[in-house]
Amino acid sequence: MTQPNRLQSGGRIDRSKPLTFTYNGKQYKGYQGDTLASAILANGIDVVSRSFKYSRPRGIVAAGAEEPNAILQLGASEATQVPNVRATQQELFNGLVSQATNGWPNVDTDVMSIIGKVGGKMMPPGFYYKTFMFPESLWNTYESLIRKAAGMGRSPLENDPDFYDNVNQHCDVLIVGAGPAGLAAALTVARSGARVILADEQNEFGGNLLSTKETLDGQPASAWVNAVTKELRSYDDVMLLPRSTVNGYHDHNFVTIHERCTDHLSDIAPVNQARQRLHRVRAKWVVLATGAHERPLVYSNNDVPGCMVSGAVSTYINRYGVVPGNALVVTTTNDYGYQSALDWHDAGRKVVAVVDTRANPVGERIEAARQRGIKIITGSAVIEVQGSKRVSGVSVATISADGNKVTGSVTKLGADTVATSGGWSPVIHLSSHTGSRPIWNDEIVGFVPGKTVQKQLTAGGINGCYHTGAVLLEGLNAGLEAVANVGLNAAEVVLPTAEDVKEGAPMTLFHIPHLKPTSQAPKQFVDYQTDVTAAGIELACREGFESIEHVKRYTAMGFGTDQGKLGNINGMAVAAKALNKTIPETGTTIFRPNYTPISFGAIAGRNCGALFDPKRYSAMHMWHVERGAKFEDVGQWKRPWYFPQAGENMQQSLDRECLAVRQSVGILDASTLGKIDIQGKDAREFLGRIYSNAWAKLAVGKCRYGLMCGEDGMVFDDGVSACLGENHFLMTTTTGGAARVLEWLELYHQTEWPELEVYFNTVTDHWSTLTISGPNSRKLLSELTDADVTNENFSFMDWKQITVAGVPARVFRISFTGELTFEINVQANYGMHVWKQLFKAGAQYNLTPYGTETMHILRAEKGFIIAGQDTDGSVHPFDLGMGWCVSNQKPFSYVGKRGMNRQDCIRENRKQLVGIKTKDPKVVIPEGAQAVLDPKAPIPMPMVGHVTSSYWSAHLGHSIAMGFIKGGLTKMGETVYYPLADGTVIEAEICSPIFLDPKGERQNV
Amino acid sequence: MFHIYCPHCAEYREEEEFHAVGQAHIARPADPDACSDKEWGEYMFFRKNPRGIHHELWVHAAGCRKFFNITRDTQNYDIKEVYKIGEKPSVVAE
Amino acid sequence: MSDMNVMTPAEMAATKAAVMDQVPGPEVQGQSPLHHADLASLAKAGTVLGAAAGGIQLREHKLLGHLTLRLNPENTDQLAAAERVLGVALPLQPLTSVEKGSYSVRWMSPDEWLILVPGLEAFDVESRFRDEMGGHYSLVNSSGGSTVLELSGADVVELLKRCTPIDLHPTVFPVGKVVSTVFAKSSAIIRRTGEQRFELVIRRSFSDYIWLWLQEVSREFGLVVKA
Amino acid sequence: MQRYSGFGLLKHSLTHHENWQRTWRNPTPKKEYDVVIIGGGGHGLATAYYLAKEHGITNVAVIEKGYLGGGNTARNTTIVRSNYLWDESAHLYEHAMKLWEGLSQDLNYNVMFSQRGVLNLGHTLQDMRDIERRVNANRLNGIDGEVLDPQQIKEIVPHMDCSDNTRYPIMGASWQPRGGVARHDAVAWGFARGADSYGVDLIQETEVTGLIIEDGTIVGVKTNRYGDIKAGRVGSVVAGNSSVVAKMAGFDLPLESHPLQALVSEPIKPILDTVVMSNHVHGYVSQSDKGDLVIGAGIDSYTGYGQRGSYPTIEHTVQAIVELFPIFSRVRMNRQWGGIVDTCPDACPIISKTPVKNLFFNCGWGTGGFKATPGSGNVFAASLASGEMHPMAEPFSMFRFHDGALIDEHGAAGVAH
Repeated sequence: MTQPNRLQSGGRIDRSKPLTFTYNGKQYKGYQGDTLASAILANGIDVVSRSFKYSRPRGIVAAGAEEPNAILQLGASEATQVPNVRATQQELFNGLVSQATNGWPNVDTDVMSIIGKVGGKMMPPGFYYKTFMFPESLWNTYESLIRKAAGMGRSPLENDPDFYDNVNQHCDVLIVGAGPAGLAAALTVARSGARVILADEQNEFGGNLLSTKETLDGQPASAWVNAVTKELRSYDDVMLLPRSTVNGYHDHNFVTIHERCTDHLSDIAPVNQARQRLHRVRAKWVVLATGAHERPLVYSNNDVPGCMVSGAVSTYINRYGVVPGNALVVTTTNDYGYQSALDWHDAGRKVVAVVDTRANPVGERIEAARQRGIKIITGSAVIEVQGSKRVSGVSVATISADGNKVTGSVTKLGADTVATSGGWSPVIHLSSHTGSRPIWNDEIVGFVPGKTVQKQLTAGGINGCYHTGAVLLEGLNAGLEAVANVGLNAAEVVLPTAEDVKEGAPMTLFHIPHLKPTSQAPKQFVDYQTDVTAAGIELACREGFESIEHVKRYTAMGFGTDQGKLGNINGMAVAAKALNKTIPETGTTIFRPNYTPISFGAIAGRNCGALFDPKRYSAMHMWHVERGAKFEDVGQWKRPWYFPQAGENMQQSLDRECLAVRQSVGILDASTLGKIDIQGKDAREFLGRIYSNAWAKLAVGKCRYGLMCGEDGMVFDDGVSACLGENHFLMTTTTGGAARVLEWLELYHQTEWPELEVYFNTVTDHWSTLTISGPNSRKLLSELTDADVTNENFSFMDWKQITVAGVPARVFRISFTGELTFEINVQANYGMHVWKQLFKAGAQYNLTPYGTETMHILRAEKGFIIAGQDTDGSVHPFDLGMGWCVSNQKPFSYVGKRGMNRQDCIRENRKQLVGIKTKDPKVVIPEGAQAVLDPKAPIPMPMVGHVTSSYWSAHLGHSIAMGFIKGGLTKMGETVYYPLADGTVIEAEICSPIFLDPKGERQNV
Repeated sequence: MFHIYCPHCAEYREEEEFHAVGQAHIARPADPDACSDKEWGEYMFFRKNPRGIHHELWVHAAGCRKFFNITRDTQNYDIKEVYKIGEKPSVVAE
Repeated sequence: MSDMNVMTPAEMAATKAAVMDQVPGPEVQGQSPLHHADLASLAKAGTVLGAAAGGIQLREHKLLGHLTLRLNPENTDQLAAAERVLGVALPLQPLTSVEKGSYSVRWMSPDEWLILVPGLEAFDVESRFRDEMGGHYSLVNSSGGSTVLELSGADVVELLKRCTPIDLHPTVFPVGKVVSTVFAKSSAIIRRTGEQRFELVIRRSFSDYIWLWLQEVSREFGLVVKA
Repeated sequence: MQRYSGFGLLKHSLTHHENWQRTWRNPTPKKEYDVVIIGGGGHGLATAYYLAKEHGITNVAVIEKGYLGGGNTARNTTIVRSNYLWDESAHLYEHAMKLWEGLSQDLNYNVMFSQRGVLNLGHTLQDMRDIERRVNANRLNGIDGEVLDPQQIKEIVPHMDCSDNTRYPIMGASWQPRGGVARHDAVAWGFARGADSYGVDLIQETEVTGLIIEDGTIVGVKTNRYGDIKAGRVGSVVAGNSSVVAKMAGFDLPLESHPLQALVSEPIKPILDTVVMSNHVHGYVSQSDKGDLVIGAGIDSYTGYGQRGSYPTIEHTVQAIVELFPIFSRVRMNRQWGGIVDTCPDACPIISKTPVKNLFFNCGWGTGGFKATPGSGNVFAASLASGEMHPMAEPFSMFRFHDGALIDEHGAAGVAH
């Protein structure tokens, strides 16, 4: 199949490398070096989308990031679908599959367009808010229709086969944009020896120089581009990033760059290659050389396929060897607009006319057009376009000198392409990401970057500087400034001589008048992608939406995937005119990251799936895995939850594990508990200040349980601390609380009590903790140690340094199950050895591994709390019935003391932790059940507390629970009710939370 | 993302290594038990929260684990200075 | 047979800080945190994970003695005592390290140093500190809590740039520099030991995660495990 | 007030929409008002609307330093739900929910309140305990709610990864069918239009630069454009800027203003019908009528008034979304932005009298203000009208931070602190 719009020669495409691609199910040809857009245009395809509100046919308007219409679905398989790809930025590759996204049954014949035509008048901005309200019940139906109509492309339904890369970069100078300004800056900075990153969204460096026939030093500009690029590549400290969009400019010169590594190669990345890379760059200085986007003029039917911005027409001709039509009309307010006519003419196709809004334009390009015999119509504008799926002609009329009204009769010209230029809008997006407000510049008719605290320089088009010679100089100067700013000496750079094209003054005009008032004229589009028209903006202003932010929100202007790159300034101009204000009075325009959209995958990088968050393992983890443990996530730790045996359900496993501990001996991997080594002569004093209970008299060799409260008196962590030496303690914390507690200790030490001589170090990972619990635990321990572990020599709440299974160990005789228990701590490198030895020796005692769930049951039988389960940040020690763990005799007002004595904390009837015994002993109350006194009370039913812990106790043969009850400690024996979601009500009695061995005899043996 | 000079490590590090802890220079009352509920509540909860120059406490959590102070403009996020615990800021709101 | 490891009550009461030889006899084999990954077999097989180029080499230095020393750097007596024990002065400049024979010392914080010694010497070194040094300080054996990975190869800087936000350019991060920083979603102490060689001290419980991470992130370079 | 309807649209289309009236006036303020409301966001405008509608107080000015609804109303992720844990907040948010239902009709302005349901996912055993606790409390408080298992979740959100293969598998969820989303801007505009129709003066682009306080009683405000404006009572409803206004009054608040970020994908065809929230992996997402995936990020740890936050926060959020919905990996993020949220230590708002007589504050909504808009305005209006706090507002006094009667809603606030 031929490419009707392809030139025989010219452009930067490689005609020796033909490529095949698919668009809407049909195969077409293009060349290496094409974008999808240039290939589509080369093949003479006009309609690439349907507008979302009116379903109007739309064609390609631009050639870069600003393109609003050519938003296609890409992907050859379900898993590789990419929605909303801008065809102007997608390089063509062999086998590319693309699809227009809107239009039913297809983009060329769209039934919805009939509704758009008929109903369009009913859909001014804000129409949603004014209708679909009645009847209320139908809103859901309306809404689903609205949703279906919106949305452009679709998400893939299968998982992404590719991976993405995040990489941290540092540099002295980051240069954004490798056009003439960026290259000149980069060369200057690189020669000084600075560390440089040069990033450009395009596949090749050169920026606008790629799209023109300009010369530098009399040679094609590409020669200079190649020479500079080559030199830059030779420096070790220069990183060149083509196909890399600087998408976000964050605080303190942190910049993100989205590099598309393989999107130009294939549908799916080659093996072991990242599809895309997100560079996280910290730059000492940033040079923004981002150029400018040409503004289209706003005239009636300016969205008909064939209407393009002038520079894009030149780009397609000069860069891609594609002339996107046969008969061109240019409508312009400035000299630059003539360039597309010159290029079109030189490509051998017909230029019907250049229509210039200025009465007496003077300039070299105009002269050049005249020399080529191109018809120039001055003081006029294209006020309307004819055609539906392609321009068929234009209406030209003379307009007043201020551009506000049509003054003469209308002439119709036949044409299939309209190139438009309303001047340029500097690409200030990045500079506004960090909160800097752009400033309007009347001279260049555009916003330029405003004041900033970032270390940022600008050069070229972003400053409204558009002549190549001047742009190069700005680049050089920005480079010199950057070099000086990073403290280096500049090396000499000689700039090439650019052609000096003399231009006349442009006219400031955005919105072309029509014979009819704006509200009645055929639609004049401001923002193509969101179907915002000049009439819509005027209507918003008429309805009182006067702030530009209101206008944008009411009309949706700028809310498309192009963030209004083409339309925002025109929209502000239309609003300003409607409000009789200037553009700067109307407001400014704020851009947010991203400059262009980037895939979620690229942001997430490798932090997906198994690597989404670390899984922390103890030294015995592999044993648990091999034993078939089910795991529970506790913080980042994977803890054995329970160890099912063949044929067991969870409850059966738990019953077995519980009974083993109560009857013989069980073992728990308690290594995940936080452990903090505390040394210094004030360690004891420090503990006394941070825990609610007393520590002054704890002897070496002893352990004690402590509660940790915030300054508000509320419990946030607990654990046992052991006195290892007079100046040496080992604190344990909850598994999830370890890091927080360590930071808490350091906070108080460093900011409040630096005079206390104490140091804290984490040893959580250093020790494996193997807890053997049960009446046979001493026998088991004795099998593996020669030490005297009798009750006389090694009593409850003692710790000893002994050897276990040949490994030096610290053993703590503490108990969380209420049984005789030894917590064996060994250096973690030997944890697995001791664990296995315990099992060898423990077979005769039916040593049973148990997990967190059994641990929870066993401690609940004893009424021990779990911080985080039985506390929620709103309970103090007395609420927990743990007044015994509070010492108000301490001389220092410990953390939490004052807080728990506030008015609300000492009132009667606070919720207090109690035991709950169901009337039917077989019934286990669900954790989280709410307690009421009168289950028949009307909704909202007064609640008096809730269940925090609840289990079936195999040992006791009935259910047990703990929970909060208002004033519960004074309500022993009273009845409460737990109404459940399924309508049942569980009746229960308030009791002591200690269901087993209230005197603690079992752990003391 | 902030780039923060750690006064102990003596170089700039990425914000990811730090935690913001809140307003700086809130001394724990010397005698908490002598505080009224109101005074204690204000110590715990009431904050300047200024729009502009703010002195705040940070910790170099993934680095040297030291707490230190930052004076920062809360509008443009410009860091005016960093200084160690016990030192006084030289940049203050007018 | 009496247990030599047991202290008498009197001994315990007199203890200021508990010091303990935590390493068992040679009959007990220790397991490094990456024991389950069986790096030795991978090294033996010469497997290249990811791209064939194999631009990254990984080696584990396991079961070393890790000691964390805390003291006030203005206490010259203590600095002198440390130098007597280690044979080299503690590095006082932030982010620097020193080596002396099989000992290496890393600045962690103005009052904190990480000392690595051969695994069997940890107790000796700790004991010598306890003998030599007076005043307020802390010394903690954390040998079981960490392991050491050595990463080297042509692409090692590129690899680390994917793991940590630290600037690794040789002008900023010369040989000998050491930082404690974030490493993926964990943390690491990173020291440059050569132009293309780095040492990571990583925490035991995160080591499997870091091992998985390193495999994943070196896919574009290729990872070779060395014995 | 011109009534809006489909018929009206048709009629106006015949005259090319040239005859639509202003949605609200642009008045020059009077010298004195019965009530001045500082802050023309959703809450302030709702306050004005209900003052006029329910209390007949129409001599009211709303003074807004920017444009109406331009603060957090314009920047949130539009989620509406009432499944809060504690009675005090549950009643307040449910009061709001009841007002949401029927709000479009009440205002004659379609706020596009879409009751598509809200899922709060649980990924750990403790998450599930908290979910059970909250749902049970909700039901007994008359708020709809259910606990779902992964299979039931899968039926509602077929494209979410509900398998066991994820780092933090989904163990269950709470489900509030009446929850959903609303069109945020329309809420501000609808209340503004309603208030204006009763004669409330909406004064935009006007900053309150000081408070006029005599003998401990507020008597007016100073403005940058219109000088002093007298007021019988003043209500401050300025969200992230509350501490700034409090400073003018000479007191501190238990608040910190933090950046809270959000982001949207490019618009895609409908794929997610409900609101999905996960505290544990730190992400929440819904799909707007325009097709954007609207994603809420976490709160930044530092204070900030810059309407932007930290990039790692965005990264974590996006990771969470890809974790929950791996198929979105190739979908693209369009835009991110930030709001300034005023957070209270207990994650509950302040609706309160202050140390200054006749000066009332409504603030501290943190990450959860949008969903409360009508309820907040309603109870605040009642309080301003009578001079005594509405019973539903009573527990939210700023003085609870003195006596300790906090209402700790961290678990339900949607963002883990």
